[in-house]
Amino acid sequence: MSTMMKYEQKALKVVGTRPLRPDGVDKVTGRARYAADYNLPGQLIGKVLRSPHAHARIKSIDTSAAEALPGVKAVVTREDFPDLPVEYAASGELTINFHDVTRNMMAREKVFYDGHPVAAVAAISGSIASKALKLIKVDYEVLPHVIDVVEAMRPDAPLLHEEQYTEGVTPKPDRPSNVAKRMVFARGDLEAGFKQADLIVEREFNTKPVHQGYIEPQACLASYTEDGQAELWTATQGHFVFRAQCAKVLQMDVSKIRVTPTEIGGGFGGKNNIYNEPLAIALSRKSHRPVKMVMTREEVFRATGPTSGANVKVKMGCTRDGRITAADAELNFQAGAFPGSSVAMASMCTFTRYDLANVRVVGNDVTVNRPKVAAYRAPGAPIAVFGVESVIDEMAKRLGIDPIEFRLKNAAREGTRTYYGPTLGTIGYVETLERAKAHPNYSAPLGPNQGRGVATGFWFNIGNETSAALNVNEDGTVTLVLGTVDVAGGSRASMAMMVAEELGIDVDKVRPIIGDTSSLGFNFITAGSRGTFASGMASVLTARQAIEKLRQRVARIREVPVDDVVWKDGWARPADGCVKPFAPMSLAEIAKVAGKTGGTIAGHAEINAQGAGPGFGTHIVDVEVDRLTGLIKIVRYTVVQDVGKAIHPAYVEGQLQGGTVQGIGWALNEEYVYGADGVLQNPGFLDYRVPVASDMPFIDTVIVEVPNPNHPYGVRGCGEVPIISPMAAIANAVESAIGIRLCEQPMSPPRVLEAIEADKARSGARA
Amino acid sequence: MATISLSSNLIPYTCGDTGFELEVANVRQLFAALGERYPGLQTHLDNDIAVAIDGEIYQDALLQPILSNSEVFLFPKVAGG
Amino acid sequence: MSEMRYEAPETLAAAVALLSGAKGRARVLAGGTDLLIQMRAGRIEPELLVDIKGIPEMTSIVAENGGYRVGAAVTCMELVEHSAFAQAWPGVTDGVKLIGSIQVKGRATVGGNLCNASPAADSVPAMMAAGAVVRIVGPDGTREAPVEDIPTGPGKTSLARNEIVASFLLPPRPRHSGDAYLRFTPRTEMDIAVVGAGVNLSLDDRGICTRARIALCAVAERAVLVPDAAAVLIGTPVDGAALDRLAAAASAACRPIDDKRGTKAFRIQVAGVIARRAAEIALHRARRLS
Amino acid sequence: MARHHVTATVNGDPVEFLCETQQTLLEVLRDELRLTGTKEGCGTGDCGACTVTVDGRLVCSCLVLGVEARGKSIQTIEGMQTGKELHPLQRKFLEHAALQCGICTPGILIAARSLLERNPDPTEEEVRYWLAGNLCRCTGYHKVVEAVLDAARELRGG
Repeated sequence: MSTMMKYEQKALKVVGTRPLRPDGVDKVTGRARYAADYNLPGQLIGKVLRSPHAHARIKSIDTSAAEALPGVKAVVTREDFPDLPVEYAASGELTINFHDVTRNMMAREKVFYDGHPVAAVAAISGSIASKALKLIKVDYEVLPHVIDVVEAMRPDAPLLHEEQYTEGVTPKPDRPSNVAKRMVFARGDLEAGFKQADLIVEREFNTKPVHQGYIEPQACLASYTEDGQAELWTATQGHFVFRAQCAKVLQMDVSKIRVTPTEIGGGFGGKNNIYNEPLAIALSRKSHRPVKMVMTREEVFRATGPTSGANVKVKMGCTRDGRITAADAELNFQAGAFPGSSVAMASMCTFTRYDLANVRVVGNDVTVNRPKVAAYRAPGAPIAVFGVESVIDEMAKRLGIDPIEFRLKNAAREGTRTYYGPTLGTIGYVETLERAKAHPNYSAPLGPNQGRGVATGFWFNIGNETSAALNVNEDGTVTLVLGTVDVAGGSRASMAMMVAEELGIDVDKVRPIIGDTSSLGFNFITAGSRGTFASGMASVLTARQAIEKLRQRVARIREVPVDDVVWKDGWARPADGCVKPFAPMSLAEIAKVAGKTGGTIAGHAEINAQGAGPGFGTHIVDVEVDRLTGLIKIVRYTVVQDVGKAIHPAYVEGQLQGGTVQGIGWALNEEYVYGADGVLQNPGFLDYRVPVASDMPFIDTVIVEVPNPNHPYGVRGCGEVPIISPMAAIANAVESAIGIRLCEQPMSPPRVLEAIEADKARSGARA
Repeated sequence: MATISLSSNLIPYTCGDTGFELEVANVRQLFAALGERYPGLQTHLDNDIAVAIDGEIYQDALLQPILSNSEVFLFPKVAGG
Repeated sequence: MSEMRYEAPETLAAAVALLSGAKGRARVLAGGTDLLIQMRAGRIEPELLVDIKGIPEMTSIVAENGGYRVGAAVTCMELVEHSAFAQAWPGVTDGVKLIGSIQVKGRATVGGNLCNASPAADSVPAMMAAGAVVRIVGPDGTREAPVEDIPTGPGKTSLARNEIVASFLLPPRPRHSGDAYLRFTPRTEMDIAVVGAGVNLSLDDRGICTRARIALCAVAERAVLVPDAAAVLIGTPVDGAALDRLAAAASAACRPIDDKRGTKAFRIQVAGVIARRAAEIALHRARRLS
Repeated sequence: MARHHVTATVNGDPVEFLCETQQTLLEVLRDELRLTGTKEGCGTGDCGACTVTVDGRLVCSCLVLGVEARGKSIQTIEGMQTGKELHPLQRKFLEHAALQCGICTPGILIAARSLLERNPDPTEEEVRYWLAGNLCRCTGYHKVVEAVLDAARELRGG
């Protein structure tokens, strides 16, 4: 059944405080166990042979020499995995198709990108496994490839999937295309809207694929035993989803796979999908030994999901006084080797911050010879928002209207109808704009070559399937077992805090752990900012169920009607005006006698959480531009975001700061660089430039709390929104600084300097 | 009868229909009726469609009640990173 | 699998003997910050590694008739932390400071930075500008060569396979001298120079430039001296006009390539900007240092 | 194959291990000595997750050969606390929520300790530049820098 809960305003003792995270000490002492830290007796090391080509047909694979190498215990290729029909399932980023999943984890007919797995080896040592990879002979028929999304959309472009006809266009096209799917979200009369406009701005934008850049490479350890059972320890954002996918691609019973989520070294959407896991299980099955597989950083960049690069066209019109009359956008997203980019979600995030009568968003999902994209924090939204917030900034500046004022004039509010259907409920967008406007950052003086930019963001946030269990231990302490992986944000702490609040006990009496797939019912991945919202609801329900049992138990022990027993501050107390007053019992006292009065007290919840509250944010950034080198320096940054309720404010600040800096990296220097041969040229942290400490200023945060009416503590979720606005905010700030509108990301020095020179040439020509 | 509206990205699968009125008690009945009327919509109903009932969004909630005066929107499911 | 030998000789003679006697491919292991990466990537599989960090004369910094002799196996951090050297050669210190993170500088050596022959090596233009001379030890004894004669192209040097760069001699300078190294990178740290410029100049008592050496990196197949850029400073007070000519000459000396780190046009243009800024710092130091 | 017999000191304890020439100190620490607190993020010295000290020098253990550790004294995250007492940096990282996923934390802590040993009163900029070799993708560095500055304050008895 689907579960929705109501917000209850009440005095809080624990929620809103800043206790230390339960996983903290292990992490500062080196004791925390990540996937690569697990080992089993007799374990082998597995390694993957990857395609050196961007696009090629596999004519043959000869593994005999590798198999003959002493120390090699198993080799697997496409032959070791069943082909799967088209079948969809929910994953991190909307739906996945098992026909494609099985081909992405191990190439079948063709390799579709540089780094595509073609074989895997398990050997007694890493060096022997590496040697064995060199002995595998793959005969390729190299095919023409296409990397760029606009080129891939051309009818004459090299075709990845001969059987792929563009979905969503009628009538069905008569020839296959790299455009896997086309979608249109429209509302009102666009033409009429543009007619009403006094000012129309139209621009085209391009962004590059960027990687989630988690510091821990994918790693897993699999042990398949002869009774057909498999155990898997892996770094995952969703062990239940990994179990389901492994079961499917290996044709195993779900019950025969037990997945333990290890401590995870960052995910950001990149660890929603299986890569080596099924290979490790297959190698273990074939070698009769446990198999450990750890990706190199190069493999992470070449073969695990970046987010889409994209081409975006935006056209908007508004009246003289700054009222938007029409908004039109086209989003062309790279899906990578297989369909399924985040373009649908991006399409729905494109204009949702505004109350618009006439809107159209066209989204195209385009396959190209790059690794299949994966989710990355607010998948797709930053790309669409970069275009729209840039155009809005230009409209405001051309009309001489303050950019925040302009947004306030058009801001979505409670009751605003979105162009994809539903009406927005209670939201805090206007509040974030007003708090930003009032922030000292917005009025601080700027130095030479400095400029200030503003941009906003929206994310739906989600709920989904969630399981949790709570056990009251014999000493009155509580163990909370969660199915939602704590990918880093500190959700374990937040869950324990909500449970402590409900039970009326100290938070350090509640020990939260993440249960493996055999300890709880199905639980969706940690994605879409659902953790604190959905897992929080489940945790609260387990506590409330336990409280019910505690009241009943005390009623029987004290021989009073259960209605006469109320739960308050960790004690079962007589209700006001109850017939027969009785001595209150603390949780510890009840726990002590629980065994002798009917058994231990526990609570559990298996829900499909509904009622997620949308999140909105407003960013202010000051930049300084070196006109002679094109270098952009982030001078000051302020993030204002409505999170509903900050259960643990320090961890909310951490999400806002971390997400924002990822967005800054996207804006400034991060990008995949491919050669003409379709081979990735920068698969490492030296040339894939994520921000370093000395690149960043402090990131000021302003937490706005407009409670989500559908959560007992008003939680909305906060992880996705912060990455959405930096690209646009920085581009807008650069425009303020040097009067040049940058429409290409990243805004790396060569691109900025080129734009400055082009501008000089233009103004020179004008003069 | 409940008022049913489809987000425009679904129109290719409904022969151009954008909305209609329907007597259904819950989402499961709604999806069944739609699947019957628009076979092309079935995969999407099975996998990637969310509903908004009187302003509240539901994903994977087949048993969610729909009232006779409910306003219902169908649009793509969302997830995230 | 072929076995990789590791030797840690304690004298240069022993090291040279090991290199000469190697059956297969032998490599000198100094800081290893480039070598280990090449080995890991399978780009090279040496039969012998000769770790030279145990050789005293290669790991010491000593004053030598008014100048400094810096062992080739001195780590970047050791050199950066040598306050007297940093006083005398702030520009060389600038360059060495920029070689990777603190962690990398804890291992990387000045000799390694030269012999790895990366066109973008940060310490090399600074050393060239400083007029540093390296002492090379081989089977036939010892020879000296100016730093600019060592790198010949990406990963290539003029050294024989059994020769070792033992040390650098930084000569004494007249009063009113200053040097500086500046590079351009997209990030503040952890980057490879897209363009780098080393400038070393001396002024007379009236502030007129009497000597200048300017070198650039990452703008050609190897770090290069740019005499034309130096010449335009001589006889001038290093004023705006002279600095404009220097910038132009620096840009003109570039023969860069387009690669993942930058475009030709960008490198050519920014080379002038960076050379000019480096010269301004060197000038400031020359006026300050006596 | 013949392996090198190496004796060294790790976190004050004498250790012995066998390693192949190409085995890095990181591999030795993790696979031979089972000290898995030191992490591998890139294997090329670009992320700093494998940061340790060798004879007091901050290094990336992925860029040091195990055989080079012969006779050296190595400090890893496992040796940072004293008995049950966390190092002030470890405590401040907890108090300031300066870690999220934690994979970069051991390296950052070792690097930060080495900074404060050399410079007890660093500026924000000095902290940021010293830690530039330690990538963190979760925190945006804000709380990390705050924690290091606060730990420095406490260590100075401020």
